[in-house]
Amino acid sequence: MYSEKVMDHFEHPRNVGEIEDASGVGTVGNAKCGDIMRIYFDIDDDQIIRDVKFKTFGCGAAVATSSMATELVKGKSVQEALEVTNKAVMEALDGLPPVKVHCSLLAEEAIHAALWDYAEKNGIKIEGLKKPKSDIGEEEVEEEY
Amino acid sequence: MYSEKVMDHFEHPRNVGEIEDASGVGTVGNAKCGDIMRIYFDIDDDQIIRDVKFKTFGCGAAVATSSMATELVKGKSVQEALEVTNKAVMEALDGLPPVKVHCSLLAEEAIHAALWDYAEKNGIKIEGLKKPKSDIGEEEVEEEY
Amino acid sequence: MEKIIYLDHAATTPARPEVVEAMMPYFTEKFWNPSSVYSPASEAKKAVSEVRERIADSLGTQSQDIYFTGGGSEADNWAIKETAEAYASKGKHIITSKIEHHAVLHTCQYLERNGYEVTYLDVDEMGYIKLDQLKKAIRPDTILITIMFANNEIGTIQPVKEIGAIAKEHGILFHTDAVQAYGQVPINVDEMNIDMMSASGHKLNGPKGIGFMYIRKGLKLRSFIHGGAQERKRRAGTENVTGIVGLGKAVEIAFETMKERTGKEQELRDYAIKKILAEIPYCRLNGGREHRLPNNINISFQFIEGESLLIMLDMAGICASSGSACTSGSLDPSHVLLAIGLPHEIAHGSLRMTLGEETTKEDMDFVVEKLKEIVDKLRKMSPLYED
Amino acid sequence: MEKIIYLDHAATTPARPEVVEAMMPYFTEKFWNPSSVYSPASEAKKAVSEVRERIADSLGTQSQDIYFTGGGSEADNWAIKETAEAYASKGKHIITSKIEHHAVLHTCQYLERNGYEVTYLDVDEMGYIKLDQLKKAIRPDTILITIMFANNEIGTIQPVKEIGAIAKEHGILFHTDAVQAYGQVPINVDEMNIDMMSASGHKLNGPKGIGFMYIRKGLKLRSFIHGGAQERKRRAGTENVTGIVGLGKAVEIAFETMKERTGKEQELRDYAIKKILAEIPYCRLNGGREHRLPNNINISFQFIEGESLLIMLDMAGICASSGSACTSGSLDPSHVLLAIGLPHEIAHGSLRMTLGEETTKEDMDFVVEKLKEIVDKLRKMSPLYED
Ligand SMILES: Cc1ncc(COP(=O)(O)O)c(C=O)c1O
Ligand SMILES: Cc1ncc(COP(=O)(O)O)c(C=O)c1O
Ligand code: FES
Ligand code: FES
Repeated sequence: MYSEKVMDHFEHPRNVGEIEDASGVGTVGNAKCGDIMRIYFDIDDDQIIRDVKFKTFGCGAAVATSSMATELVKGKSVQEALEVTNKAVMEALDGLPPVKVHCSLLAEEAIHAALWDYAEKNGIKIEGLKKPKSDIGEEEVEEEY
Repeated sequence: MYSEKVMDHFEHPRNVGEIEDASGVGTVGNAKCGDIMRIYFDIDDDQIIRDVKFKTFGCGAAVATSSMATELVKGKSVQEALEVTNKAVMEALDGLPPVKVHCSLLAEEAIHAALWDYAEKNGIKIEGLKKPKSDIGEEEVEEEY
Repeated sequence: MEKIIYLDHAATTPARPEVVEAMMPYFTEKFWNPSSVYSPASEAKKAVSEVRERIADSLGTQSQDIYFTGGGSEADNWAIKETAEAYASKGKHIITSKIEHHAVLHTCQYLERNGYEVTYLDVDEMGYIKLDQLKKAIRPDTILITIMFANNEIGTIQPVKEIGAIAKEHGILFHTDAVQAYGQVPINVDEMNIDMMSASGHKLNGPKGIGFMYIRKGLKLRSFIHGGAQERKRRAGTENVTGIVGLGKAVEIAFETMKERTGKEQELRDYAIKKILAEIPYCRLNGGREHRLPNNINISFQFIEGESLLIMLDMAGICASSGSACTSGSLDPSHVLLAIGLPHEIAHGSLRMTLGEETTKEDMDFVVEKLKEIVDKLRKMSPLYED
Repeated sequence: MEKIIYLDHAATTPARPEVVEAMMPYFTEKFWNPSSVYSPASEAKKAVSEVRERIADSLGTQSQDIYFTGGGSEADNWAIKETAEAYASKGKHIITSKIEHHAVLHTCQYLERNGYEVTYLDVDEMGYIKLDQLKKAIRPDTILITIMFANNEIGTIQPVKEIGAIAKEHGILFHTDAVQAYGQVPINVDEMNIDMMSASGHKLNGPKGIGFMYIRKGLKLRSFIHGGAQERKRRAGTENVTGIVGLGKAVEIAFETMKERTGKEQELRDYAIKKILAEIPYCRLNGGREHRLPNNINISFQFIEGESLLIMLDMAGICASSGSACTSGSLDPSHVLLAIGLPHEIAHGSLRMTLGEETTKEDMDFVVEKLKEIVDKLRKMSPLYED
């Protein structure tokens, strides 16, 4: 069902954990499946993401996308992190089964939520960042019969 | 599907053929399945059935019941022949499958038709014999779903 | 026991040894439910999707349009009842033919009891429907044309491509019961404009209790068997993995061998027909001449009745049928033979012999010899025959 | 590959070797269509009627009330849809429960879209329906009560005899989906006043794609699959003889071994439950205590999610499920776990392990050890868990 990359990130998730006194924390939940993801950022004065951690209550795809997403943003600038879409995460994982596409949105949204938190705390504005919805996952996968 | 007795009478039908200048001939047809049976009697002056022959266009059960029916009436008096019911024929054959019960009626009816013909030709009245229906087989077997 | 000559391949066929062999591991080691999450179950899932792919290939279509069912009858019921339900707002008129299998006819009659109207097209004396009659039968409220690909009793193959074109032109869905045709003649659902097609595993040397339906992408019809999310949520029930795998193997071999196999059968068929008609008086061939299933012989012998004939053939070790096996519970003469215009008593005296790839010329020579004897014996017993 | 511990017998079971062996001759030598007239076919017919007899015996009834189907889902659909149709003139109200299998629930929802009313009974926190609520739900237009014998997820066995008595008292038909119960617990259709009962072969070490429905004599419901005259004209389609023979063997062995087998399973079940609850914090057992399928364990682990749990168990060679396998296409938490009152996130973290006769104490010890590790690892990753 899952690609080898997904399984690898699921079995050995990178960056699990918490960051105390994080620069930004974002928690998002998925209405469709009840899963929850939290991302912590440690961002330095140059707006570079020095460290990132996550905690996820969710399916295999949710864990793997969390792990991959944190890998993809680590060391990047805030602006670059904004470019890490769910599509990018999925590609990096060699794809996800159709019913699991929505899980990758959770990761994208968690990044955005953490960045928003960081921006609010520091009174800065990040170009292109919108206030996160409190809840994602209403996007519909292909309806069958 | 058929008992051994039925198969024996089907494979080696007794009394197949015709009787020229028969004392009585009865032909009956079965509306339900389109089969036809004809019975020929040679009846002597004491109203004893000296010889009997049949021809049948019909299923295995029709052939076997014709054969058995002719055996049962051979040598009997006209009055006794009247007692040879389809039940008696079936019993003598060790039974018939439910869907084939109506075939045995054909034999009973053919006997009655031949006796009626005999009675008419000779201007006599046989106690208990009714004018044969031109067509039998409207009796219904157990209706299923 | 003496040798049995099996000439009833239209009723059912033996599963090929390769088919049984292919199924074996899925009964025991790979018994997994394909819907399960754990990795071993992916073996079962993969096996199922490979078969789906193979069947789709054989029809020139894509695998997601193939849905497994419990057999041909279920597929026929599904196609007709659920099309009726899904398109009721467009209309409640269905066109079919008088010579369909009971799985289609009785389903249509069921719909008639539920407010639908059904036109039963006549067929000509060979069993072909008439295209102009089909066109005339079409109404604004016609939602479905369901015409069988090939008839199970007389082997007549309908002008499916022409029917498909007419259906398409009028924007009407076209279902075909291809239970007898699939694996015997080439079928391309796109070229023939087939929207739905039923098939059954045990008619092509596959296992019993498995079949499939092709449903063109985009059709609105929904589940007939509701429940779990199997078959893209369109047909519930734990997948019959063994049956599917067996079906897949049967399809593989049927298509690989089609040309040679049916060529040989056709030759033998024509040889036997010619011989019977030449050597036995008062008989006629039923069904199509040019467009006929390669393995179907259907002959009426005047003055004799089918069951007696069958029993005597059986005594000689020959398995054949008279009308359709699954209606042998009924005593009425075959509706197909009546529809091609046979009188009752001739219809009763008809014999269907359907050959298989193992049938030999020697078999057919033996059968014709026996037939001659038996027909003669039964005619001597018949009140209809005067010689 | 390392050893696999299969703990998903509620999803499907391997066919027993004896079952496969019994089926073998019917694929090839005895492949006959049971409806055929010729004598060899009587072997197939006889095999089918022997199985019918055996199943009838197992339920304390007569063979003519057993009808073979393509599986449990078909039987459920048949019972509910055709009862609805046959008794519509009496009323259009049906009573079921919130924890039925989707084959029942989705069929009921289908009927709701077609003018029927359905009452979905609540269950208590163990999954039992409440008899007084059932009584209150009965209306003059109630025609059917359909309540499952035992639940596939949480193993709860309903008070079927009491339900049957209530149905009988009110002159309402009672159908029970016994797909999980048949072969596991004794069932007597007369004593329990069951009018219709569904079962499926692959849940009791029989083949997939075969099931049956018991229909009490005299019931008006007709065919769901229309066509040929098979199954006393109530279920069309060439009989799946191999499937039927396999089912028969499975039933034979299931009933012969029932007492010993389920006794052993029950012991192991209780051992494992006790151990898990003792050694892993924050978890609870779901489902009935006293009336529970002998092989069912269903436990919720707080703070973790089911799929992740399953994948990690899979990596350790353990096959289990979270919710029902056939709904794994769905992401919603199990409707059964929600109905017994679990909040969403707890329902998500539930694990079903269903034992088989081959399951050993060593297996379960290994599983509990692995579970401890995995639950711990996942909790460490969970934003809901603070230690
Ligand atoms: C309680 C219950 N009912 C019905 C079914 C459906 O049975 P099948 O998959 O054989 O159609 C199942 C199993 O999936 C079940 O557990
Ligand atoms: C033309 C046709 N349609 C449908 C069927 C029904 O198929 P099954 O017996 O597999 O349900 C048959 C065979 O019996 C058939 O010959
Ligand atoms: S199913 Fe919920 S995040 Fe994947
Ligand atoms: S079926 Fe016609 S007489 Fe037997």
